[in-house]
Amino acid sequence: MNLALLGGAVLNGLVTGMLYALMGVGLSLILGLLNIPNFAHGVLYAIGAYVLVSASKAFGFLGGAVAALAVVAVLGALIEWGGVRRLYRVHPDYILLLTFGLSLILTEAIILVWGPVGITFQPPALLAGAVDLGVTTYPKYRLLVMVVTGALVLACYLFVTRTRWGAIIRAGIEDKDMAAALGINIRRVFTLTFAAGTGLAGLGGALMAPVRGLLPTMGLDILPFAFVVVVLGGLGSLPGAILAGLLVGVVQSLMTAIWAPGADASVFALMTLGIIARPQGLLGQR
Amino acid sequence: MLEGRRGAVVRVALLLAAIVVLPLVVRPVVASEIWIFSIAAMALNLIFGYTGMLSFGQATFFGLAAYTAGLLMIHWQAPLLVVLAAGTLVGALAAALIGYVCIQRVGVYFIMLTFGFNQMFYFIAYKWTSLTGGDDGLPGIPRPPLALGPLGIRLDTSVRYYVFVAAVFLLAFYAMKRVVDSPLGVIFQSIRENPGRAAAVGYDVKRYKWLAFTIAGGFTGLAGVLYSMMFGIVPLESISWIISGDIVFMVLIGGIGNLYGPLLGAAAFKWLSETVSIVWERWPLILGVALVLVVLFLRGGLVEAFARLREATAGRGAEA
Amino acid sequence: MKNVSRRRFLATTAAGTALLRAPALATAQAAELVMLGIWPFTGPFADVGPLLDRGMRLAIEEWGNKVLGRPIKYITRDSETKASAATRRMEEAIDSEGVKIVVGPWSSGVALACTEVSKRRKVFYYFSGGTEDIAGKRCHRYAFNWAASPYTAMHVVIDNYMKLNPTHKRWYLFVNDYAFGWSVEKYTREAGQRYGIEFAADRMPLGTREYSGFVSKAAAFKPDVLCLLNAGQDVIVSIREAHNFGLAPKVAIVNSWGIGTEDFLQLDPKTRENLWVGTNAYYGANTPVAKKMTEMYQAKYNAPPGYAPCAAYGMTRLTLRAIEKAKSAEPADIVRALENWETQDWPGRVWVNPKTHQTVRDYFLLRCKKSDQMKHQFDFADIVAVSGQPLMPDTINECKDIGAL
Amino acid sequence: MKDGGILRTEGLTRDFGALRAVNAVGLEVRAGTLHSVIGPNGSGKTTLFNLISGEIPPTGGRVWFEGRDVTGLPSHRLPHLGLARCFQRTNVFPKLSVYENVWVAAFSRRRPGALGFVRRTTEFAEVDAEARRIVDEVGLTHKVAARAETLSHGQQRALEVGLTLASSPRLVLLDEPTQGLAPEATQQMTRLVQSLAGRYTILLIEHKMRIVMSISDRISVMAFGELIAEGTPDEVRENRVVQRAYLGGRR
Repeated sequence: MNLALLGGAVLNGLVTGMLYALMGVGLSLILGLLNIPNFAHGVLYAIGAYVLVSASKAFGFLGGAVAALAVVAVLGALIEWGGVRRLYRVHPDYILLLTFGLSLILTEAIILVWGPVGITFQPPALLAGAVDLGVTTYPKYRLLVMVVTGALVLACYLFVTRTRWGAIIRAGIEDKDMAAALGINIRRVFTLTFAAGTGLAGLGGALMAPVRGLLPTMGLDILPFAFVVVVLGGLGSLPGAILAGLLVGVVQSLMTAIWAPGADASVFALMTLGIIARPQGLLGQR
Repeated sequence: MLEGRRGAVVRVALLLAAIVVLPLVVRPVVASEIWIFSIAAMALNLIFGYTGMLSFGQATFFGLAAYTAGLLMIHWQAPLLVVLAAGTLVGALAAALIGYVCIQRVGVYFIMLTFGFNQMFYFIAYKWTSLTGGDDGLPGIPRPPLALGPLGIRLDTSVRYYVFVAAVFLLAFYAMKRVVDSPLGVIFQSIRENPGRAAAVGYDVKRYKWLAFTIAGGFTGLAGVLYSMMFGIVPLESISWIISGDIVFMVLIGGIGNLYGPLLGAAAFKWLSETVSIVWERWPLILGVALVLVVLFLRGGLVEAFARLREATAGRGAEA
Repeated sequence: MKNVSRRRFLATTAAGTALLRAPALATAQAAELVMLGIWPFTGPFADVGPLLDRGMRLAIEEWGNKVLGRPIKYITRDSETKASAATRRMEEAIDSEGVKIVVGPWSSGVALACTEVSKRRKVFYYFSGGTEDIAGKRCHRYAFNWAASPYTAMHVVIDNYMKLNPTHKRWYLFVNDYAFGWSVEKYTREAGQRYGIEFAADRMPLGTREYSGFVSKAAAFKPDVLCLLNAGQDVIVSIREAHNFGLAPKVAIVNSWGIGTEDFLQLDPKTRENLWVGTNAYYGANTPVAKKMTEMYQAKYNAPPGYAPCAAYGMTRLTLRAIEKAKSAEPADIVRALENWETQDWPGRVWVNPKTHQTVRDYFLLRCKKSDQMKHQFDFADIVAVSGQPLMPDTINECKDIGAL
Repeated sequence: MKDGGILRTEGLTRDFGALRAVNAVGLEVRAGTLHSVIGPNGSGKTTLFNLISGEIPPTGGRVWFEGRDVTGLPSHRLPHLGLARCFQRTNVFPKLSVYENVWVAAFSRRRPGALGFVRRTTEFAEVDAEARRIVDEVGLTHKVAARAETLSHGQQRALEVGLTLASSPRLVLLDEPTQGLAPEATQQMTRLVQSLAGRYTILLIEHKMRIVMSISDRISVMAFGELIAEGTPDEVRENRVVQRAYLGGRR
């Protein structure tokens, strides 16, 4: 395991880790709110990537990424407003199954709109090619993705912990009824939080489109790992999700370098051990 | 549910009628699949419908038993009944081991644990290509004859295999009915309704949850073995969480907490994937829409739909 | 407790499904010959399905949609690149459409499941793919493999590549982890022994999109050649990633079992630099059947055919000619007509080995041209070598007994 | 039973973070008696019940039941030792029928063994008889087949007591059985509790002083998590400390 390989593996781990963290933050917001995993999170990630590919034709890469965030956020708001909202008083399992049904619908919708064939998407010209970091050469676009997702994740963290809106969201997550009793329009907070969580997934998809290419079922590859991140990080804990995201990304990447067959299985072993040893997760309370 | 004698007799008669009619309505291969997945759906219903635990990892036991049966038949030419027993045992054993860990947690964590174990075994099966054939599945699985004493009944045609599967299903259905009609049935329901109170009246809730999970694992394993002999191959998909999702789907569409719900759910799901998929490749979209509608408006599934239908047609107050 | 009796509702279920069930049971007229093309319209090979469909349709149209005076009914099913879906759909087509001839599916793993069905249901089955098992360990009397044997193919690639680059002794392999990958890797290593090539390899699932980790590992090995033994979009992604990480074009890329034209269309000229491709079919082949097929295909789809359409066309054409030779469309008769048959077809001289049902034919090694050397937009590569030698020795072929009809 | 005390606690304590909900309570209940525990809201009565019944583990102190140390035993073990409790907030099986509610509680005390789970529920005649007897005793005969969630509040409180009796206990912990009941239903419930007095030892939490004073053999008074007085109804009525605790003003 020479230095170049180790360097490469860690860098790759950080890129994937940042993506998992971004997905984890979005999922954690929703999970904290509804106390169930959003099974449609993966397909919303995929829709973000496809919207980027279409929108970037007209508005360029940046415009495409913003469009991805917006479209998926609106979609998330519709899902919460149209379906999830009716189930708050019902057993949470039914909200989970609603999102599972939606993931089926949206995956097929992608195939109907964009076709079943995988699309490869080139990063914008000025970001193509690799840069020599001394230890190893590394694609410029991936470095950008790492930095951008890092900034996004930090922004989310600060928003939730430092701003008034963030406090309202955390109150809603802590105790819906109490927050409503205090006069917070809890319905609007839920819709916006759900939209923010899904929007982050859409943006994650858009940023990863040039790295991983697009396939209608690309969401299914990422969803299990996003669950691991959220559960390991601790339900509803954003810092936990960020830490767990990076941890899972690097572990998976290092395992790929050391013993590739065991890479994926090891991530789930990590989650299972995590739940048993420390149920509330690395930084969670509940 | 303690019910009157008359209702039970009618239902069993209808079930036997369905077994006879089904292969005339759909292809024998699909009819067999309906009863195979009915067993798996009944098993999940025991955990989810009766005991209140939503498991998203039943494919773990379905797949493990299918692979076990396949390997026994390919490498040691094991006879049919041995394979059925072995698959059921492996399903139950795996469920006992995994179940013991999963029941330590409740709610979201329980769901995630069952999902996590499912993914773990999926990736192990994916990578252990020498044993499971990896992505290509484990092909070349024979259908050993059914040896009843001296006479060995061959099962090579799809109709003969249907009769065999239907027979095994009936035995499994009767066994599940006995479990549900036994004190276990009402104890599991009391745990679903109110685990705290179930403990306060003297039940070790974790032990009974574990028992439900293990029993369900055995039934799911049995279904896995029957599935492995269907097409002569154990596809990797049989241990993927997609199958777990399908089984959850069947139980919900059919109607949870009721012995006949999962059968209706399995029939509806398999019929959709058979007839509609030829007409429209995007048939899973219909599944998604059906699930969303059930979750939002008809949480009792088909069973509730028919009950409402009958009430509407039978006019008000016709029944108690 | 509402004593709900369910007499009516189970009856309504049974009646309801009776109305809507699958198209009528096999009442196809005896005259009509039903041919099934089972192709991947979804899953990792979703982009190849339509191309295969074109190839088969082209051959049937060339025959005026009938053979021995009987109209041909060409139906397709989606294999979803999944063994379970393919077997269920194949069995359904046999039951409800009376299919006797099956061509496809494309993925070697799925083929191993389909060949089981064809054996059990005794239907004629033609497959084209990289796994050696169809004409090897899992051979049976009703199944044939159209593509060159991986033994021959890998020898053609390595022998001719080493002739031009004798110093390239360090090869790094990307192997898709399923039946196809295992076969081509086994014979790449076997063919490379003679030249003392040092191999290192990584296995990844078909459909992998994240190649960065593997490219970093390859770079650390300091290889002379990055040898791609993967398939579908994996080929495109790994070639691009090799360029992104600065590994290529300094290091040569050899895609030993490639599909050629369709991949070249997706890669821009810069990423085709120093790219070598071994393939079962290149439209540049100068044999009568190849030229005619390329004209027909280009006229219809204004692009030359790659390996996929040529394979579907070649298999269907050979099957139709075998039916005419046998004067019968019964699977057993087609099998006998094909066995030990030597003839001129796609891509040239073709011989069907009666003992293993392997179609022995030429295999191509191409080298991509630099963009300034290209005479026209589709002039992607030079044919470095075309050969059907060396044949796989019977001693190491695992098809010991082809079995009875 | 050492000195006639069916239940004895010593220094029983429970902290919730900084709050000491129960502070070193030493309680003794004599067999066959109806022993009430009274005290203002938040005085730790229900927490005391939860500590005794194993609902929550104590921070300190010991609990003996029939001379046996049951401190910290999980709640599902106690019914089998003869101690059963009912809850302040109705805690039944909503979707099961009244009959099934009581049946499942009655069945838990039987030692079925492995084979026991093979026979149908309808084949346990003695459990069926026991269940029907209890349903009659708590006055829900006319509602035997109704789902628990369809019962009125009063009927659910009766079912709550029924579930407790179904464990055929020797010591019954009743946590405000008359809570939230209309006067007429309170009358009924009080008569029911009195009818139990002879056959079971009862530890009762009750707010309505008129009922406590009329049916209790002994009364323990709690305030701020501590036992401040104990004695016969008359002794407690005269006790100045109790009056001050009830009439306000800190001790």
